[in-house]
Amino acid sequence: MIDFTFSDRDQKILDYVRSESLAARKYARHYDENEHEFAPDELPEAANFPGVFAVMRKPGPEDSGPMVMGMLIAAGQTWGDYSVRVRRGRGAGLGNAALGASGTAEQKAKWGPLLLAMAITEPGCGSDPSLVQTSARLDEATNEWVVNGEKIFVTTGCRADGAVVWATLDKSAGRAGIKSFFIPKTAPGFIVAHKEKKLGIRADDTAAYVFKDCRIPRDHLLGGKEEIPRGGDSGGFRDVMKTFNMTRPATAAFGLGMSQAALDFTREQLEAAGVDLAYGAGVHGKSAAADRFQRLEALQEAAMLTVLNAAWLSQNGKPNNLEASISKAKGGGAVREITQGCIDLLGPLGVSREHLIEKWFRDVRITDIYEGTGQIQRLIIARTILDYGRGELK
Amino acid sequence: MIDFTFSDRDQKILDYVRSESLAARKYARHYDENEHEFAPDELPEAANFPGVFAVMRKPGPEDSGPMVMGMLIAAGQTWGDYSVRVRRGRGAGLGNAALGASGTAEQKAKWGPLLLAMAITEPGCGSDPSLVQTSARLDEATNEWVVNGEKIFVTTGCRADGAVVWATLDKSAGRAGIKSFFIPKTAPGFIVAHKEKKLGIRADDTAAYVFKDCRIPRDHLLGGKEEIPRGGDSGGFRDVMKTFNMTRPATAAFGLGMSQAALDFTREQLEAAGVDLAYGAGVHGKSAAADRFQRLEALQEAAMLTVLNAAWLSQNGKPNNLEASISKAKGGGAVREITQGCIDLLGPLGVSREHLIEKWFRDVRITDIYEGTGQIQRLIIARTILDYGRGELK
Amino acid sequence: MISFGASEEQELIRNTLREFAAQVLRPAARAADEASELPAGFLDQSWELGLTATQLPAAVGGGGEARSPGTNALVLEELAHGDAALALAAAAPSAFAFAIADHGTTEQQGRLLPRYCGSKFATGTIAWVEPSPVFDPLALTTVAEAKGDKFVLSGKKRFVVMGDRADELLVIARNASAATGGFAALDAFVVPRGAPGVTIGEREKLLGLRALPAVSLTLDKVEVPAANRLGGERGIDARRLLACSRAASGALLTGLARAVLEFAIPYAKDRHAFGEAIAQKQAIAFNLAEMRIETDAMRWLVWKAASFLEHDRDATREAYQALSYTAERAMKISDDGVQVLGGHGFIREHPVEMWYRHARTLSVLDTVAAL
Amino acid sequence: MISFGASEEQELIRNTLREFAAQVLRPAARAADEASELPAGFLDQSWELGLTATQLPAAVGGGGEARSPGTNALVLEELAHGDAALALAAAAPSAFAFAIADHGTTEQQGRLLPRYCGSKFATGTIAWVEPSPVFDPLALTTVAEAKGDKFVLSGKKRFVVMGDRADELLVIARNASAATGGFAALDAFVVPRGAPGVTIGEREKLLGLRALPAVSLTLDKVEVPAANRLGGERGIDARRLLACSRAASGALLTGLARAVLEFAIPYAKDRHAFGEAIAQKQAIAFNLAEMRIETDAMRWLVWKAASFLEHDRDATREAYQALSYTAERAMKISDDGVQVLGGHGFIREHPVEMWYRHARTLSVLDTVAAL
Repeated sequence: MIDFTFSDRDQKILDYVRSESLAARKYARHYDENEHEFAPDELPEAANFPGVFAVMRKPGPEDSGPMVMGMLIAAGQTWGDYSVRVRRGRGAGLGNAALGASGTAEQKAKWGPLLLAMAITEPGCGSDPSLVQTSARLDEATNEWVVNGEKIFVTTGCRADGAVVWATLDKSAGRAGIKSFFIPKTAPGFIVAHKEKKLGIRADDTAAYVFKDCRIPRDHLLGGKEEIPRGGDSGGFRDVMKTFNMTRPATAAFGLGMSQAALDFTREQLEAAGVDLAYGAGVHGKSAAADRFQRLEALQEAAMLTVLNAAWLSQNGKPNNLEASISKAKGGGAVREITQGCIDLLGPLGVSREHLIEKWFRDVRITDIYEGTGQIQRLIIARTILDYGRGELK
Repeated sequence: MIDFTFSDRDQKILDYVRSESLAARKYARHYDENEHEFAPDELPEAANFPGVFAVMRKPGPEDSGPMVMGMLIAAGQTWGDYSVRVRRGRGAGLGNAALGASGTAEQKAKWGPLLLAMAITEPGCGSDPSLVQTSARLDEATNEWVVNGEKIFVTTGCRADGAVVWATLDKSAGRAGIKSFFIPKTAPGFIVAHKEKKLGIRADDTAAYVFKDCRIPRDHLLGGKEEIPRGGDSGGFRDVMKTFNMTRPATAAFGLGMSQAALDFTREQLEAAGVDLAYGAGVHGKSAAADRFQRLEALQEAAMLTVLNAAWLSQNGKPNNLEASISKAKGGGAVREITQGCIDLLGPLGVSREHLIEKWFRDVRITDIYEGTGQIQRLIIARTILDYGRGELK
Repeated sequence: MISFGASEEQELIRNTLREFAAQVLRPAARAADEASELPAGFLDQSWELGLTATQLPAAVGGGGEARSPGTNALVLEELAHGDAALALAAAAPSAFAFAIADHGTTEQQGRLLPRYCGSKFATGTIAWVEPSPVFDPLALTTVAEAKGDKFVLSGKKRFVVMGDRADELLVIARNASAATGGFAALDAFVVPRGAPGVTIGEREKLLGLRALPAVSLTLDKVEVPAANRLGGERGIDARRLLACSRAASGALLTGLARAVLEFAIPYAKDRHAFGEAIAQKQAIAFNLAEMRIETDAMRWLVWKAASFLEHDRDATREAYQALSYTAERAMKISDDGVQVLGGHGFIREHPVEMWYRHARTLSVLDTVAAL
Repeated sequence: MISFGASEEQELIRNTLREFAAQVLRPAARAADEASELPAGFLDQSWELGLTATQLPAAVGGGGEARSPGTNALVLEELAHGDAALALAAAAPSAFAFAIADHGTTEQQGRLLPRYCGSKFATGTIAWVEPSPVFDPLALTTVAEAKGDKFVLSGKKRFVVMGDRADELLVIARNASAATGGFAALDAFVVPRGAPGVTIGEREKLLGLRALPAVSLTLDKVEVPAANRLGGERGIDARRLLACSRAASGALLTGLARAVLEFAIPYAKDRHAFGEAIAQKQAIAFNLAEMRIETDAMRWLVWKAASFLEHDRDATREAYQALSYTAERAMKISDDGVQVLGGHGFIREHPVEMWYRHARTLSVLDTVAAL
């Protein structure tokens, strides 16, 4: 049955997450201005926050499902800050998602507890996997993979215990040659080159890696399939796509948590200044500020609903590849427009670093870029609705 | 010297054009609702309007130049109505422009006085000339061209004395095979199939032609060059491009005359209802209506200025191919947004046929379609700024 | 609980309506628009769907199914996917009857609703829009003054859908005795079309939705018994009434936008230029992707408002968002649809130019439907 | 007469500035932004261009060239093409001096302007912006009360550009004795930075334009002689002052947008994905075309406002259009610029993320420059 209301458990959870996020928000500016530092795994406030599932009853049939709640919680957390958490969950890296999607049972058991980053992008290739230059060569003598190459934009790359790395067994094979490997930081030849200096999410840990004759045991190939399939994509590539299927709505939710924070701050400021933001009247019953603000709120709502739809589908075991891309494309664009618009309404105060809104404006900008840019998402959407293959729509 | 003010001659001319257009506007609704009729070449009011150049002194150095004034006058005329004129100028067809651009001196002298339509588009081809199916075969015996094919969207096609028609001498030669021919209505096998039924500019005369073994003398090929150049475009194609160089800013001006009419009507209505549309205050000193209206006015201004720039360049013998496309692309998009936005502000009254604004909304929609769609213009602009050829950017 | 899942019964209804839209509305739409007339027999045909009666209380002879704005959102989207003008005509009885069901006293329901449960087509209409360039549904010039056990209504209305044949008009007016303005001042009165002082004006000529009969209306000191004040002493929940209309318009606009998208996709795949299908150009393909993204977003906003209404929650905010968002996007999508077709989008051989007019017309008439 | 033709002299100036921007501003911009400091010696270097003195009257030692907002539009576009933060710093003396030249009495010009014709860098500043989430330049809380032959100023200002080093502040305030509000109520007073009651607050920390020194300012019953009321009895032409600032911001935003476009073009041609340069994808190519279209439109709107100012015509409307349009488009263009670069647009190795911050910052500070 179509329903867009929260059960009181849903509501309690979201309220709890907000209070926790609010506590974390106090530290947001510090770690933005001091980007070389890392926020601690536990803030002093952690003691006051036992964690949401410690305080909540088990979900019942009247409560929203886990994937939908996952998106709402994700947005609730970035509403506090993108990077700083009262208590940082371990094993929350994108690499863990990849491991979950394509590792063997044994590999999952062994490496699951670690914090794993995901290393895909290279200086020379944006979103085109066929350009991956990082190579993995099997050394029959030692039964090891020898990895060479460079990776950039590795999220949580500095703090991670290791990374799931895309490397090709045979450049001539294009996508088909690409496999995912687990490489621990301890592996010889694994060099963390530097932490990237960014527009936003500065507290976040985004690293550049270099692999120089980096050696790992043969069983570190995720899934274990060494052969290169004739034609079509390799397991490695498909698996990562699987991962993206889970992460696209999540990244949109991250961004929308911050744009929601911008909207809440803007409403607060405008209402305090006496601007009437009440709904009901048509355009001729409104001030310019109310009109602009309400359009931004509708956009936020629209984008968040596409995220929840993508989550709800996978929660119900329905295919959601199209909807995952829709939510990512919609969210990525919406957060840009919303944070830009809020600052426009606040004027000079909006661009002062005495408030966090200028930071949210910077932080959300990554949303439409990582995990597949808005352009890539539109390619996926267009190919799906036009029933086109990669060759027909480039 | 950079100057955006009008001399008083400029102003007098524009005022005169407006008064003439206002007289024509009285008939706009009738010919919209009765699309099978044609507005007469002279309205009863013609007697009161001797014509702008009859009443104006010769231009001096302090006055705006002819091409710039031409654009302003064009917009001033469609401000009254797209199709109805107090006195319809003869020889104002697009075909006349083509003749002027590519005809021989003799051809210009002979056919210049006629009203010539321009027949390019075919049912199967939009803006892609290489798909032109209409063929011209030389009958050595009679020294005649034999033309076969169909043309649609022929502006002033019913009233014209003849048309400049694109036909190919050799389909296998692609663009290079395309030539322009003058075909008089009197030619055997020239069939005016029907008048198109359209969204807007219904009073306008847009025809569909059929050529069935249509025979014309050999000297009816514009420019007279019968050979097909090896590689590259044919004269015919280049000549038409020349024509477009003159017509793109003009078509944008036609549209902007109507969007200006929509803005003027909207301002009138809103001010009568007590909405303050004064400039000066920032967003927080405005109502939603004023804010939205002023954005539309700025858009109108911006688009019109790109038109004047394109005209000013050619007036000063400077290349304006890029700027012509910029004005067409900008104008085509602006008039859609402006007329849509005005109706949004007027609400229910805006969609009633008791006012002309709903007609302007329909009429302007052609602007971004004919004379090369907005997409085509963007291709031209992109190729120019990227220094790409047709092969590099498709 | 957040759920995007329509019930099995809703799926059934949606499929029925989808078929009805494809086989009855779509084929008749163009001719109806050119003739500015409803297709003969259309109202009776759509009446047989029982859209209104099903959700009216058993006590008045209805199907007794729960009022479901959610279901109605599905219904309106599908109808508008066929044609928005005909959809509004088919939905007119519900607009009136559901308003009575939601806000009327038991007496009023017993008196007014049975006609809508019968086998013969019947319709009333809601008269809300007024002739002003700055019309706002909360600031009405039509006034109702209490006079003994009567109310006296005076004012002008415009775009009264089906007003040429509706037997009863639900006139929205400002209660002269109301202390404050806004929602609290709004009242609704059931006015028989024949009541002295009621003048049904001429047929409205519109940009789009030409097939839909709509008239202007003048109320000159029209006296109605206090019993005709909807909701009696309590009056109406104006927030809900407005939210129902706005969400309904949102559903119609969503269906209209989806129609454009689903027409543009095969056209763009079939149409060739410069050596390939125009759908293979990123500019066109991304445009279609954008339409797909937005029709989803539009639908979810409408569903959210409907869900709030279904839970008897205040949906003022949600319905406003649904309407303003769907209005803007439907306008853009139909506009882009014309552009995808190019010259063919401008001629009346294809439905796209009509949808462009429908979108602009529908999105400024925000109080003519209800769900 | 409508003319888009810059004079030969203007072309000369434009080329000089273009070179200066490319060789001095652009190379220093990133380091200055990261350090939140102006490059050492930058102000003296830019002073040598003589941007201010040239257009000041010969009577006060200036170059005696006619005040030309048109020329200044060219100048500001080129400077911002180098870097908007440094451009504002370089333009600060003009903002103050031109205001005195446009609105000051002969006595005031003689007293205040000679410093701006010397060989040593000197600057004043305009203090207009106030700390309010609903700041409107026409509705000021800073008040000036006449008291004998003095005026008493009280209020708070924000984002006073170069306020950390300006010797004179031109404080815009509401004249307490003004009958009406709006433009008519605005007055400008020359306040020495040392005047009792003036507190220069701390350095503003901004989203963008970080290299540009800006401070907050408190005026606590600051007494200034009536002689410091700009324009004397007559006061100022507030419409012109505001129009000059808005047009100036528009010129800066145009230069910034052009910088994005000209950076994005070679990048997109050089960067490859899926077998071709990303510039060969229509989605990217059309985006670049859009940027090109809009930078033209932006410039013409600014030029029109400048031309009106040059003819001493009221340019309130034109300047408002120039600012609102350029602000919206510069924001979009810099945003799209980041998108064209993808991940590389998000890191500080490339200037695009800085331009994105500059655009957002500059476009909400609409009264800090002048032309």
